[in-house]
Amino acid sequence: MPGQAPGVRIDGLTVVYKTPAGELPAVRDVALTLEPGTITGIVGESGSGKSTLALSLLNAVQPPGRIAAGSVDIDGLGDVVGLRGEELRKARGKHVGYVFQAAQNSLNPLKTVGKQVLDLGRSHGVEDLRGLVRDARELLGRMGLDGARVLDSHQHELSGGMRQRVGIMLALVLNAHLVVLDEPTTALDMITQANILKIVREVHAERGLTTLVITHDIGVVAEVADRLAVMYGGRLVEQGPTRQVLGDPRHPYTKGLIRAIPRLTGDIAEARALPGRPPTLTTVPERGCVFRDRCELRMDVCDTDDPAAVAHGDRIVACHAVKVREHA
Amino acid sequence: MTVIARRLAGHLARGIVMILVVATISFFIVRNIPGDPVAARYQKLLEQGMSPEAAERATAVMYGFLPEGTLWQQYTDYMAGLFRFDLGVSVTHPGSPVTSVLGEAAKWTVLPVLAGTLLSFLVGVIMGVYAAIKRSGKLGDFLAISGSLLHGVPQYVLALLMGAIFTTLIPILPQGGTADILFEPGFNAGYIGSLIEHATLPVVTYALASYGGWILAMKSSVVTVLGDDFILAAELRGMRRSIIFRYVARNAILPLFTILALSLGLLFGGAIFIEKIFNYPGLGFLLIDSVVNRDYALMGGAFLLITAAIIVANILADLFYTVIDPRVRSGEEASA
Amino acid sequence: ACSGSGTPTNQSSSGGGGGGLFTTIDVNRPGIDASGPANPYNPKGNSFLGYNAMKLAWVKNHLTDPNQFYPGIAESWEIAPDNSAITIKLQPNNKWSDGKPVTAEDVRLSIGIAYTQGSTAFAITPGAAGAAADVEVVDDKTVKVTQDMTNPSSKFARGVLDTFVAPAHIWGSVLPADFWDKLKASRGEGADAEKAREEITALGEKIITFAPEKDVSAGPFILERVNPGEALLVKNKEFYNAANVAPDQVKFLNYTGNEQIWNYLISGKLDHAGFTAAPADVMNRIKQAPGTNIIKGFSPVAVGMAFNQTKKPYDNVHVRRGLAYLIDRAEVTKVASPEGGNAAVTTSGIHQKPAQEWLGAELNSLEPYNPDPAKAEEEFKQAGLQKKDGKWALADGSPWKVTMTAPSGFSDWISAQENIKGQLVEAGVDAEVVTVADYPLYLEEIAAGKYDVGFWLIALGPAPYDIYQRLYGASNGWTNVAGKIKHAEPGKSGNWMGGAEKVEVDGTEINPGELTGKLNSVSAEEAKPIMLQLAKAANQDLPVIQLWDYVNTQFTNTSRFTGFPEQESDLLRLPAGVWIQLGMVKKTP
Amino acid sequence: MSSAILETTSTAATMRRNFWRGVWRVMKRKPSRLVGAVIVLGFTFMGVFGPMFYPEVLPRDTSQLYAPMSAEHWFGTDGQGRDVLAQVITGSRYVLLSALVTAVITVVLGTAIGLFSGFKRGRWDTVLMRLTDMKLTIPGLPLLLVLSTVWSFGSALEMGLLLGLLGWGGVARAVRSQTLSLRERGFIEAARGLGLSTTHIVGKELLPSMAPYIAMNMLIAVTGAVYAQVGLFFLGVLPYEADNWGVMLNLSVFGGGALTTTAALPYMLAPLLAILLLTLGIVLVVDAMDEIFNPRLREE
Amino acid sequence: MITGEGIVKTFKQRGNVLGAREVRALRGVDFAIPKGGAASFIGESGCGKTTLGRIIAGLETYDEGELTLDGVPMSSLKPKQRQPHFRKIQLIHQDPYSALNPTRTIHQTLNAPLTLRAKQTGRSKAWIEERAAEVLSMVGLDPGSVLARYPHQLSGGMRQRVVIARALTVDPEMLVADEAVSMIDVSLRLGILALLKDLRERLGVAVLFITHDVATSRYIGDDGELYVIYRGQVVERGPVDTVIADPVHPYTQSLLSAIPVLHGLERPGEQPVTPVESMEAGQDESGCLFAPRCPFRGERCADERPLLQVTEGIPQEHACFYPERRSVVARPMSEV
Ligand SMILES: Nc1ncnc2c1ncn2[C@@H]1O[C@H](COP(=O)(O)OP(=O)(O)OP(=O)(O)O)[C@@H](O)[C@H]1O
Ligand SMILES: Nc1ncnc2c1ncn2[C@@H]1O[C@H](COP(=O)(O)OP(=O)(O)OP(=O)(O)O)[C@@H](O)[C@H]1O
Ligand SMILES: [Mg+2]
Ligand SMILES: [Mg+2]
Repeated sequence: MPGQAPGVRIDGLTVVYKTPAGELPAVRDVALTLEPGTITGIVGESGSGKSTLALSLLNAVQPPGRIAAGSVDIDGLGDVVGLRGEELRKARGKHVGYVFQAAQNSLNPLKTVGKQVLDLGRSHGVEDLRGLVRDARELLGRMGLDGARVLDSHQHELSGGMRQRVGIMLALVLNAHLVVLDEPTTALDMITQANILKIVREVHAERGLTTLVITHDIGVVAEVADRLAVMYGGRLVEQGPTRQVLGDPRHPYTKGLIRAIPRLTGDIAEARALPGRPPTLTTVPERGCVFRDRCELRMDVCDTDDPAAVAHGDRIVACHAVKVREHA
Repeated sequence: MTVIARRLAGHLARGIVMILVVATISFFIVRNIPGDPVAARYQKLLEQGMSPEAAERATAVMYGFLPEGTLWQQYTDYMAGLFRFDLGVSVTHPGSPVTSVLGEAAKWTVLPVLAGTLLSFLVGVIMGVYAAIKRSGKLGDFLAISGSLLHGVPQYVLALLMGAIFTTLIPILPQGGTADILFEPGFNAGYIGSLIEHATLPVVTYALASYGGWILAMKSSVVTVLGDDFILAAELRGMRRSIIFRYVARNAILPLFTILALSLGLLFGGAIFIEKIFNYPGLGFLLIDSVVNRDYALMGGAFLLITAAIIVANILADLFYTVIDPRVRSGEEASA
Repeated sequence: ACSGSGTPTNQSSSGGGGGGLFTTIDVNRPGIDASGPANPYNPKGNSFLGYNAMKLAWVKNHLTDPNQFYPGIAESWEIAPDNSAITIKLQPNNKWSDGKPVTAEDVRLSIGIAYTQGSTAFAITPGAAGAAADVEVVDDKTVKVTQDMTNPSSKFARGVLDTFVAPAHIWGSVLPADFWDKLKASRGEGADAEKAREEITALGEKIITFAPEKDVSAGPFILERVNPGEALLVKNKEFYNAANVAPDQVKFLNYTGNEQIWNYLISGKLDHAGFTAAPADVMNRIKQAPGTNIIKGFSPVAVGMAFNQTKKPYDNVHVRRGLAYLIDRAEVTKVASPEGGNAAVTTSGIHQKPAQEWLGAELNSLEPYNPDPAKAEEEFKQAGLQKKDGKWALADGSPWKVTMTAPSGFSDWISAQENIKGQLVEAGVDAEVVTVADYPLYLEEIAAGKYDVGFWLIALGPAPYDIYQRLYGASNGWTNVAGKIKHAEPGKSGNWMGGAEKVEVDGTEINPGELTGKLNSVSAEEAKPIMLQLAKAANQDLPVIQLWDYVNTQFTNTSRFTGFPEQESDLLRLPAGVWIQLGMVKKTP
Repeated sequence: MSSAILETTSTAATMRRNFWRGVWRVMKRKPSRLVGAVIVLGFTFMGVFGPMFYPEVLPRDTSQLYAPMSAEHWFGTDGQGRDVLAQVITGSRYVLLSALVTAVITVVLGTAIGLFSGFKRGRWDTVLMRLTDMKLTIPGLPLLLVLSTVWSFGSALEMGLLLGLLGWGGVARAVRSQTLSLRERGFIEAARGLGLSTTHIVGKELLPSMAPYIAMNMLIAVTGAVYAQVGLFFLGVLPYEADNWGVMLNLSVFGGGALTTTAALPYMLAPLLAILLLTLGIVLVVDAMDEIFNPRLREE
Repeated sequence: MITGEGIVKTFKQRGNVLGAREVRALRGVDFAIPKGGAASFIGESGCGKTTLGRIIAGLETYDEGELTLDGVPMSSLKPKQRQPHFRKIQLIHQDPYSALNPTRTIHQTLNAPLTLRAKQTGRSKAWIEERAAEVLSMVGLDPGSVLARYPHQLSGGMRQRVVIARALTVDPEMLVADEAVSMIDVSLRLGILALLKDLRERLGVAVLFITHDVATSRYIGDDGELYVIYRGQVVERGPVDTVIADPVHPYTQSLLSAIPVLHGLERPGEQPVTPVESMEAGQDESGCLFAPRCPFRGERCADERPLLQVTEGIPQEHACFYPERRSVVARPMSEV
């Protein structure tokens, strides 16, 4: 069924958290488009605002945070930011599936997986609950698990990798076509990670999904994503097709980040750490470029003006220096 | 289910050992108590105008109810009696076996304590959920502080205040007793009504006294559960509020069962004040009475019964926990 | 529940035929025990004196004569002039509540039971004063009891008539068939007698625990049911004077603390209540309750501040006198027992009222010990005490502190001691109040001589022997064994007061213990001079400082019933059940 | 060289100063905490200096028995005509002193046993925890009642000692579980790896991390002790002390009829209010404990 | 020089009443780390890396085998005597936050071991201050700004440096870095790795690096050895680059195949190996531990356990009956 995969357009999204120092933005003026049927990856270091952005897609930023501005337009749903109450609840799960980080517990410890599937079905008014359970079993089987056994299990009886697959199943069982995966493989070991990533890719293709993968591990996005967006200090500093961004990073942060990846092969001397340290909510400068403190290309204008995200062909980069060079 | 059976066996073994130890302790404490129950009665008779010789003779018969033999003999007799549920005879209730006196009193403790606990548990748990949800607001603050205060305030303070208000300032509730004797006991409106009327003050005071604890425990439990990822996950899966509420409630209430058992123990302790202040003829009252009258057998028995009740409550709570928490049931979690 | 006439009262009175419900408490027995048997011998039994528990006769509250009675099971009695025998005639048409007549057999059985329980007249101790020698059933309604004249007591008749009567057809089984033989054996000497005595005492236990299936009473009421808070009695139609018994039902309210009684009284719930100490404000509220009356009468009890004369400086009579001059007894009484006591006019060892009877004008010759700091100082100086920086110290200069002990829970005593402490401290005598956990412990420790100063009940009349036995009895060294008085050294055999064995009164040396022992058998006229001597001894020697005389204060409420005894009535120490059975109490029109 | 030493001492001093500044910040964050601190300090002052303001034997006025509240007698007088407020104040010393003793014993014993048990683990742990379980199961108040018949807890210290000996179970249990969890934390392991002594590890690493916990328990123990001993005196099973709060309650209710008429009501209310206030103060202060001892929360 | 021979460690989990569950964490591990050398342990989660690291650091006991430090076999010593030896080996924890006491400033944290050391060597107080500053400078921190701070006031990278500095206060001969960079921000990871390498070079401290990120193991020095561990057994061992470039054990090959490919920078290896999933497959103890998951298993694998060995034409040691080089790792694009 082509055309089921929805497109998503995020525009001007700003999310703030209330802190003793006032409301501080964790995501600032982010614009991002998820093309239907693609896998988009977002990378960023701890605290860069990835999870906050992901939650915004379901209008689920947890207090003391709130979406301060912007829109998240999802095909077939409209602007999620405007949704409230039942409408919003129905959208979650049915339209947008959300997969939690693996090691954390996204399952009710007191109920079997099967019962939670039923709860999900009841919540969304599914009439054919048997059918739903069957679907769940098939999905699990598809991901290489013994569906019947897993449905009969409690959370504590499943391993990390299995839980993660159950999470993916729960995100998909209601036929959501937009799936958000927040750190899907963190805390899993390499082999399990590879398996999960494989499953993500396959399920994405089979079911015709629009997928957003969020991670701090560039390797993960590089492995699965078609498009890649890099976050830093609450801003999207660069985005574009994965291969292009990795092969030819434009933004100085992206460059530095890629250079800082330890490599399995090649000259180890090429890899270098980025000086300085990533900002936190309280240390993000209020005005100007968030990266300037660690930037080699820092200019005066960086202190005063936020660099706008500018499209360069398929790529969008938010850097004064890049602009300057391009124009020069 | 074998886990339950195994746990039960372990608990029972430990419980029995506990009871034996407590029985031994209470036996030796109680036998070391100075003061003579017979002398007390003697003097009482004198005050009633009996002549000294007559009073002496009249009290001599009471010696028959005091235990005989060496301390060790008394001890073995006592322990042997324990297995036959025979705790000896009471001196102040001459001729009545301690067990029957305790049984009569226990009726009047168990019912109000259970009613009070249930009442406060229900209200406290609901308010605790509220306090957790509104924790950043004024209402939440108020609920939490009032909870801590009620939790911190001794029961007798509450009981005295309740007593002062409802029997002195606005005398609408009876002070003491269990039911009006004019009503034929049984299932008739008058008798039940009278029972309730007499139990109101103790029950409400029990409830008030433990309510603070519940609200605090429930609040912190709910806050913890609300912070758990699976709740956010359920929300993000679009689960109904009612279902999420159930998730929260079930997970949050679970740890409260352990506290429930402990609090039953505390209530039995607290029953002493409440029963004393409201003249309610329960176990606590009996205990004070036996202490004041130096009724060894009764004192030891009451103490033992109160302790045993706590042990049993603990066992029940743990079993209940085992039944409803799959993690414990499957033996994953080592006992905390 | 706030008013006495709630719904339940109305409900049942409609069935009762207009007699109504009489609500009361038994002040002598706090804590109704729902599981207690209807057994008058059981201290927690649900047998209420004068209501469903009957005695042969009821002892009058007389100032001096212990042998005056109101009829009970007995209609009349004849006492031999030398107290050697009493012949009792039973009520001619009295029946048990199950319809069986009350007979001399019932009385004989009850006397048998009385032996097992220990009683004054029916004692198995050989040589006990005032013990019966023989019981003889003269006919169906007549019993004759004779006294063993080897150690006679003037209170013999009282001992006999003050006996519970239980129905033989219900209780018969409690005594073995050979009981009377055993009793005979027990009155002798030797091992056999000893064994018999033991067996009889052992029977006592069985009797105490005896629980009749159903209450069978020869009194005006029968027990209907009990719960832990209340007991209900209903009228016994077979009672000889049933026609004159007004209430149809009697309700006993439980109480476990005085404050409960106060509440009952303030809400006008009780038709009658025995005395309970109450603070002034509470008393006022009680008086305000509609229909409330307070009847006062004689109560043969007084309280004294007793000294342990083995302890310094209390061995010195001047110290005791000095203290007596310092303590304002009126103030003490006002604080501690404003309604229930009258400040003692002096220390005579006798309650003020009988003192006038016994001593007459001589009473005024006693030193009244009115508060007088100057005299106190003089006495202290005589005792060799020194005054340093305004504080009295012992002769050797070491500090002196009057340590008074009281059992906790005795709020009037503690209040009194607190007050005395204040008075003494003001006068430069250091003082403190110490309490012990409870009364049994207090008794044990005071008898062991652990306290310097404690409170002690005295003047327990009306029998003259009983009055002085508290001052010159076992606690002061004199024991009465089979009519022989012996004196023990201070600190031995319960002699904690430690007073001198002989004192000089009016120039003659007397032995107060022996004199007291004599009081047991002498006639009233013979007793008078002895009483005077003893009063003088107590007054000058001050083994105790008499603080106040208790007053028997009773509360009644005339809203529902009238016809209660008058002020100072000799009925006042008897339970209201006796008033009712005598036909006094009537429904308020 | 010497300047370096000087520097260290001054850093220590600054740190201490910073600590107190942090405490002040924490207290200021919520006005309720300040109120709590003022109440607790007030009671401390009362306990230490209060009795000095009154003569050893309070003056009595027999014309004013159970006098109502007035400007002269804020909480009226008792049955001896003595000022009630004065009794509450002079009586606070006994109550607070024994509560303090209880708290110290509870906390010291509980912490020591909990630490030992959690740190040593193994057989000692099992034995100690069985003991603790048993202690926790035996109900405190009934046991106290029974004990009161054998021991009359004469002085405040004795009272505190006994309550303390009976009260350490909960603290031991809690400290043990804290120790067990802290033990697994990297910094304890690191300290062991560095060869630091057990004294250092326990004293400098473990205890400070548990400080809020211990402080909280200490304060709760104070209320618990006040509760228990006033309760015992109230029940009248303990020997009487003229101006003890519990005795005041007992006398007002069972002697003065505070639950019957209004005359003795102030006499009862005064100690009740004192207990309520003290509890409130402690509850409010406890609220700040976590933040005071956690440098992160303190500095923010 | 630190060597281990046949180290075995079995954990007995205190399960329920009926018997304990055994976990065989290490099944006879041999290793040798020369003075100033470098070694890396890699392997899946739960394979026993941490356990081994803790044994080497003296924080855990072992059941069989022998650990030799500088020629002294540890089993010959009493626990007390081992301590000074183990002090030469310092563990760097994975989580730099929990490794620092949150209630102590960096100054206090460093002072404690330094004071001890000063006492042992009779040095002055001033030396302590100096040395604290020195070790901080060594790890690239500015003593002036760091000393007075609490851990929470530092970033993850700085905290990890403080942890290393603290280890340096006792002049260790070896650092055991257990996943020392996995919780550090990506952009800073290399900094810590470079620091470790630098310490090796400057101070001659040996480094034992435990990780599941194979790539990082290259960064502590190219002379390092790589130990690949599977279920408590070393299955392949050799110079880092050799093992990465030419792994011969199917397990090593699976691990390396599982590393995500940076498409755009790299191209995938030609012969990726995907293991059969699920480790649960049989705890059979006789054959090759990896056999149940091995796509290349042969006949011998089922009944015989291969031991670490050197075979013809293969530079590294391995524990496989059918060793075969496969090109599994991704290659940089630039190499094309
Ligand atoms: N509840 C909250 N209150 C205050 N600040 C918050 C809250 N949640 C997140 N933040 C802040 O918002 C910023 C972004 O957080 P977010 O969780 O989106 O980051 P992230 O990129 O997902 O990080 P990580 O990789 O650690 O998950 C961080 O600086 C964080 O400190
Ligand atoms: N204290 C312990 N008690 C019981 N089992 C343990 C204990 N420590 C480790 N184990 C078990 O020993 C095995 C090896 O654990 P270890 O922590 O050494 O693995 P690891 O390789 O470090 O894993 P990871 O990569 O997840 O850190 C695991 O199965 C683990 O469950
Ligand atoms: Mg995140
Ligand atoms: Mg590990």
